[in-house]
Amino acid sequence: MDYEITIGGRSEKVTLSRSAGEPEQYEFQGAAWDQPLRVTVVRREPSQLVLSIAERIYSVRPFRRSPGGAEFLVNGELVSAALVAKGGPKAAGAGVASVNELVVSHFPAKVVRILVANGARVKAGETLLILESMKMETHVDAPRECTVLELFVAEGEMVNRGAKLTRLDFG
Amino acid sequence: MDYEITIGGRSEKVTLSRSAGEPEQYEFQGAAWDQPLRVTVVRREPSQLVLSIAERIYSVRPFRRSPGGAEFLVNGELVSAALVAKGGPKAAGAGVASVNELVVSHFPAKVVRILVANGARVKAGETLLILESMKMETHVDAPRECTVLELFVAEGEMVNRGAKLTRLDFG
Amino acid sequence: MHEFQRVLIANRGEIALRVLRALRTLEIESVAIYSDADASARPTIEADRAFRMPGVSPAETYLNGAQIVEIARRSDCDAVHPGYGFLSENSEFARLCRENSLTFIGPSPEALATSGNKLACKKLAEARGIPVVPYTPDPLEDANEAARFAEEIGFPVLLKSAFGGGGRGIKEVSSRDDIREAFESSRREAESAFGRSAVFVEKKLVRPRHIEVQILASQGSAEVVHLGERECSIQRRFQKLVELSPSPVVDAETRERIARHAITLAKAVEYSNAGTMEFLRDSDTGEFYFLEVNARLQVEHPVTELVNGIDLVASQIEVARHGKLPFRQKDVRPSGVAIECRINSEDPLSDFVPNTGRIEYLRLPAGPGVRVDTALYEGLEVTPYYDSLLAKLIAWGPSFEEARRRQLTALHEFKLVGVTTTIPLHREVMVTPSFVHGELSTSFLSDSGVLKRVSEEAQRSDPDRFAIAALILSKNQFREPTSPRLGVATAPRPPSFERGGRFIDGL
Amino acid sequence: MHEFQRVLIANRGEIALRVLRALRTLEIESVAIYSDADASARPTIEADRAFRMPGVSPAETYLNGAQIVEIARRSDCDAVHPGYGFLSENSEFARLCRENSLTFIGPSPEALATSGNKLACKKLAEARGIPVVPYTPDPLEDANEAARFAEEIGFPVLLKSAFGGGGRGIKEVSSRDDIREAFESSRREAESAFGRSAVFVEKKLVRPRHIEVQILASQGSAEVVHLGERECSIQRRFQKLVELSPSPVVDAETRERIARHAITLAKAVEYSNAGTMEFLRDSDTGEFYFLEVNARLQVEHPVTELVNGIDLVASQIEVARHGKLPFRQKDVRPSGVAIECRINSEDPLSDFVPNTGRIEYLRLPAGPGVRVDTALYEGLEVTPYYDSLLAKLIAWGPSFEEARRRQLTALHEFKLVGVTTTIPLHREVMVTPSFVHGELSTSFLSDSGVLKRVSEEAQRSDPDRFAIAALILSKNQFREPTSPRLGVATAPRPPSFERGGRFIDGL
Repeated sequence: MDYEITIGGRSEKVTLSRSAGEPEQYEFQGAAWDQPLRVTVVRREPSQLVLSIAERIYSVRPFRRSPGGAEFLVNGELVSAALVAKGGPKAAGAGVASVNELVVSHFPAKVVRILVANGARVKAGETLLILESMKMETHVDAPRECTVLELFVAEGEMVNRGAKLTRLDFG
Repeated sequence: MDYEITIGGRSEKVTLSRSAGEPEQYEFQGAAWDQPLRVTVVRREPSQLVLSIAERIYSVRPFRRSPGGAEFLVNGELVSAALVAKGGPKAAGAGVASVNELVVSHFPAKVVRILVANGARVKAGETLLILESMKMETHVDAPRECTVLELFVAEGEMVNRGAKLTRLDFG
Repeated sequence: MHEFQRVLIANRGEIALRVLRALRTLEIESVAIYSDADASARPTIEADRAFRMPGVSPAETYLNGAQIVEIARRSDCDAVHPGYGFLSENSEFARLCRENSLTFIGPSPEALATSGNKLACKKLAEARGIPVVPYTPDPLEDANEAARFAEEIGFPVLLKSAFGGGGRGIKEVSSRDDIREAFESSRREAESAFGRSAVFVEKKLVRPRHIEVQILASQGSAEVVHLGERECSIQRRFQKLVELSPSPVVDAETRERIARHAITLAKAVEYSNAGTMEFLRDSDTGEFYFLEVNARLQVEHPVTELVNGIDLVASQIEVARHGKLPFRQKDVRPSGVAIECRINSEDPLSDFVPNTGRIEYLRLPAGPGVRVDTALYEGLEVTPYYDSLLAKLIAWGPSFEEARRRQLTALHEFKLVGVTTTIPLHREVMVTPSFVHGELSTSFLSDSGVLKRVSEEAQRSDPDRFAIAALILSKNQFREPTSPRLGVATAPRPPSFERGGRFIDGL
Repeated sequence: MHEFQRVLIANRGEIALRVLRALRTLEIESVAIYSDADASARPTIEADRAFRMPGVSPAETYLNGAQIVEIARRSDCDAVHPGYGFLSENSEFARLCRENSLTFIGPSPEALATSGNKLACKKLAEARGIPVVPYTPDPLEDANEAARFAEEIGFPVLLKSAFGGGGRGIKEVSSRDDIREAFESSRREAESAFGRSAVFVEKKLVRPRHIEVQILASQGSAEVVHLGERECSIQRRFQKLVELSPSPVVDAETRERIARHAITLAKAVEYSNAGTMEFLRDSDTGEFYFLEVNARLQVEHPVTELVNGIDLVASQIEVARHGKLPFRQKDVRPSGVAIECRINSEDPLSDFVPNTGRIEYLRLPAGPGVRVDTALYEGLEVTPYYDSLLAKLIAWGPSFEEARRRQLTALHEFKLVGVTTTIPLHREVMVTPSFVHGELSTSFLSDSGVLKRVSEEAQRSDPDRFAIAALILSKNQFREPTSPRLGVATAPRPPSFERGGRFIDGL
């Protein structure tokens, strides 16, 4: 197995090898599956690849690069894939827990309440702050017991997607 | 009137002048219309301009350049516009008849029959050749009395869009 | 009784997608076939499996019955749905399916052979007292024979292919001078479209209405139900452009009468599955004349579906697998009116000449009662190899007037850039007074002056458009990629607007 | 009796487009309003005229009644359609319209004031012998009072805003410990959403079904008809996710009974125009309890439209301009079943937290019986300022099973890239055995384990996807524009594939 590929949190060891001749074809094998698959490039355009795999036809469109991999559309569905280099370290974005964790907002929102102070020790499930977006409140809770190291926002503040809210210490 | 603009075969003399201040606004006047119009740029994005004209809102999207002008989408409808430069010659593509006329295929087709020979004198409405596309025959007729100067195709031949079929002399 | 686990769709475009959706709702697997022109078409991508048919011509691909049957066998299909056109009315293909233990979703090979012979059907109808338009009872040997018969019944006449449909091979002839060229052209088109060049002459009625009855028959015509009529009078090149159901001139008594004719004919040919009996209505007498049998699903089947709340394609599959009808005549309860407009890649202002190109921008309409059957998508290349139908826009309403207004609203919402279409024509048809009053005939396009209004509308001098053009052109806001690098390495970059820069001076 | 020449649409998004379509089919001109976030929205572009409301917050824009009335007057509108949400149930706004000679397309200000007061409506219902769930008859002063009542009737209870709807301000409380925080949170949400913080306590039924009756009333309730019921039991955060009509548990006799209750209540509040009476059905006893009046068009109105073949928005406009109903009870002939799925920009796997982004790819489903109500387009920025509804997908079929299969087929066809949506959830709901058998309750999401299956599906290890990923990643076929020049001068260039080039070695 030559590569390790991660899609949607699952990693699989796979091999891909070019077959001789035309049309452009590859043989794909994965440790998780018994049978090899033949991948044929049916058509190659700048904005899409048309592939055939066991008589299923796929329109693959590029979308954007992502950490350690790429995102692309397969028949209109988004697939995020990352490559784990042979023997190398795990790619970024694989969700490895750290001791210090930065909590960011996943959406633009208004901070309606802050329920903890800097330095506070909080229990698992305790609400740290409350955001409002699209007319609904969302509670940001502590995933495990931790200490609030820093608060980056104030009550009433509007935050963008990706804005830092607080830093927690799980140590 | 500063410019002459052609859309869909109609030409109009018009003036456009920038008004002072923000938001970006223009005053438009045309010889054909009594009232001037105020054109406001509501939003400017690379892929679209949002304009307001007398409380009608237009999404304008670029499409491609055309001879002497450009094609763009106005609320999803294609508009082909050309600019006739002040005092200059009429822009190309305005459909001026010439003495020698090249007849081209407007669509990919198969030439199923050729009914005239080189040098033949034909009457208005006489069929020159017959094309087949999308399972239908299309007759290519002489628009006026003319002489067949040249035939570029043979029976049974497949032609692409824009392919030269014949050249006629109306002199 | 056969259970279908997997069905091959022997067609392309919107009808392949329509059949695919029916199979999905019946939880049956789908197998698509695709020509090289259709490798990234929607049915190809969306089917459970798809097989290549090398080449682009119909003969190499969607008319290649032997290869289609081979694919169906190889992929363990139980049945084949032929859609419309291509092999749908081909009795040899239906026979080949049967010989290979594949259920052909349509009539039997025998019923197809009879139905496809227009002259034989006319004789069957006559024998049962159903009026038919005067015609030559045998295929014509040469143009002289055609001329002789035409003079006997009086011009104008129609030259028609004895086999096949879809308007191909039909030529109108109004005088003896034109009959030779028309005869040859008709034979050529018939040969090219159906592989059979037999041609006959039929009297042309003046301004008739085209009205057809949808039927559904069980195996061997044991039970035959009708689903009311469709009026398809608005045509160009003898092909339908606008279809509606019910017809504004058909009352309950007339419907009963022509439906009875249709059912009689179906039983006469031992018809099974979905089919259509076409009639012409004489504008002077109101008399209905039987024209021909369309032994397949029709392009315009959605208007019948919307009025009856019945899925005709699913019903076809049910009949094919169980032999029986999925409903009875008393279960058919029509309600309201549906209108279909065919959106073709044709230029209504240039005699409906077809055109090809890339779909650069597409926005499909929607709303209550609105349905769009299409396989279009942005980026699709419309090729010259197959027919010019891009989409079918169907609107239902409780009344004709409500259906008409919804259709008009939807036509204004429908945006398609890249090929010239019939959309502007349909917008004008919907507001033409004779259409609004339901006064239709096969001469509608020429009689109503609608093409002139389409042309005027295209020339309309809208100040807003000139103001927008002035801004775009004078300020040179329009920018194309400066160095378009072609080839596979880069995607085409869309043009864009830029601020500043001068195209001409003065501003 | 007023003829409407021009109507202002006081809303945004899919419902503004829905009203716009109804106006077009009635040949009435439309005036849109737009916030700065909605300058290039579909209703803005498509309306006959559109007026800017500076700002993005609801308070500055779609809730700014004074400015909306000013625009309506300035543009010579005859009437205002409020859609749902925003000002649709605001009696002060309806009064302001009336004072400015504008017809408010909805109930009178007086009927709105009564209908909007949940406690008053419950009392009216009780007085007429219509069962209601136990509740505190007056708004609560503080959390202690709430706790006292909750202990009296027993936990769990719901804290609810006395005014307004849409699930905002509702908190479930299962023990005394949680009641203080819930009380404060409920008041805050109510204040933010409706400007009124009054809160009361209601007994929470165990696994009830949410069933509501659609009514249409003439001016002053002289005539009131019903259009059957909708079941909206599948909810998250007390907001509806899936709605259907008719309900699998409502038989003809029950329908008659709850419709009579609904009509009685409508007459009690002198209701006019379209409205909905909500009920809860106790799962143990089958008893129906009146819950509240929704004095507006509902989000889920399309299911009623598809089952009855009636355009509810056009009917609203007809009632507003003529005072009378456009049809009678005997004209209402329901047929078949319709199911609506709300496609929201929410992540079902993260407690339905809303998310924003740009719609990068969009393909809407279609097919027989399928309707999509949406103002989405590729390139649209989904902003955080308004609610999370992106589209409503509605499927009709002759039976529940056929409607369900069409909905499932359509959900698989629905492609949307750019924000996380509820589409994968709905796909799983449609195949969940309890849904297939019509066994629903407001606890459906937690009881059925559907979220777990959505999560498993997202993790599914499909070899084809890994094979595709291997090809794309290992061969570095994926290319982004090498020098993305940002700003207004260039359009973003889409990424593309390239042949050759190596991402890692070994191939």
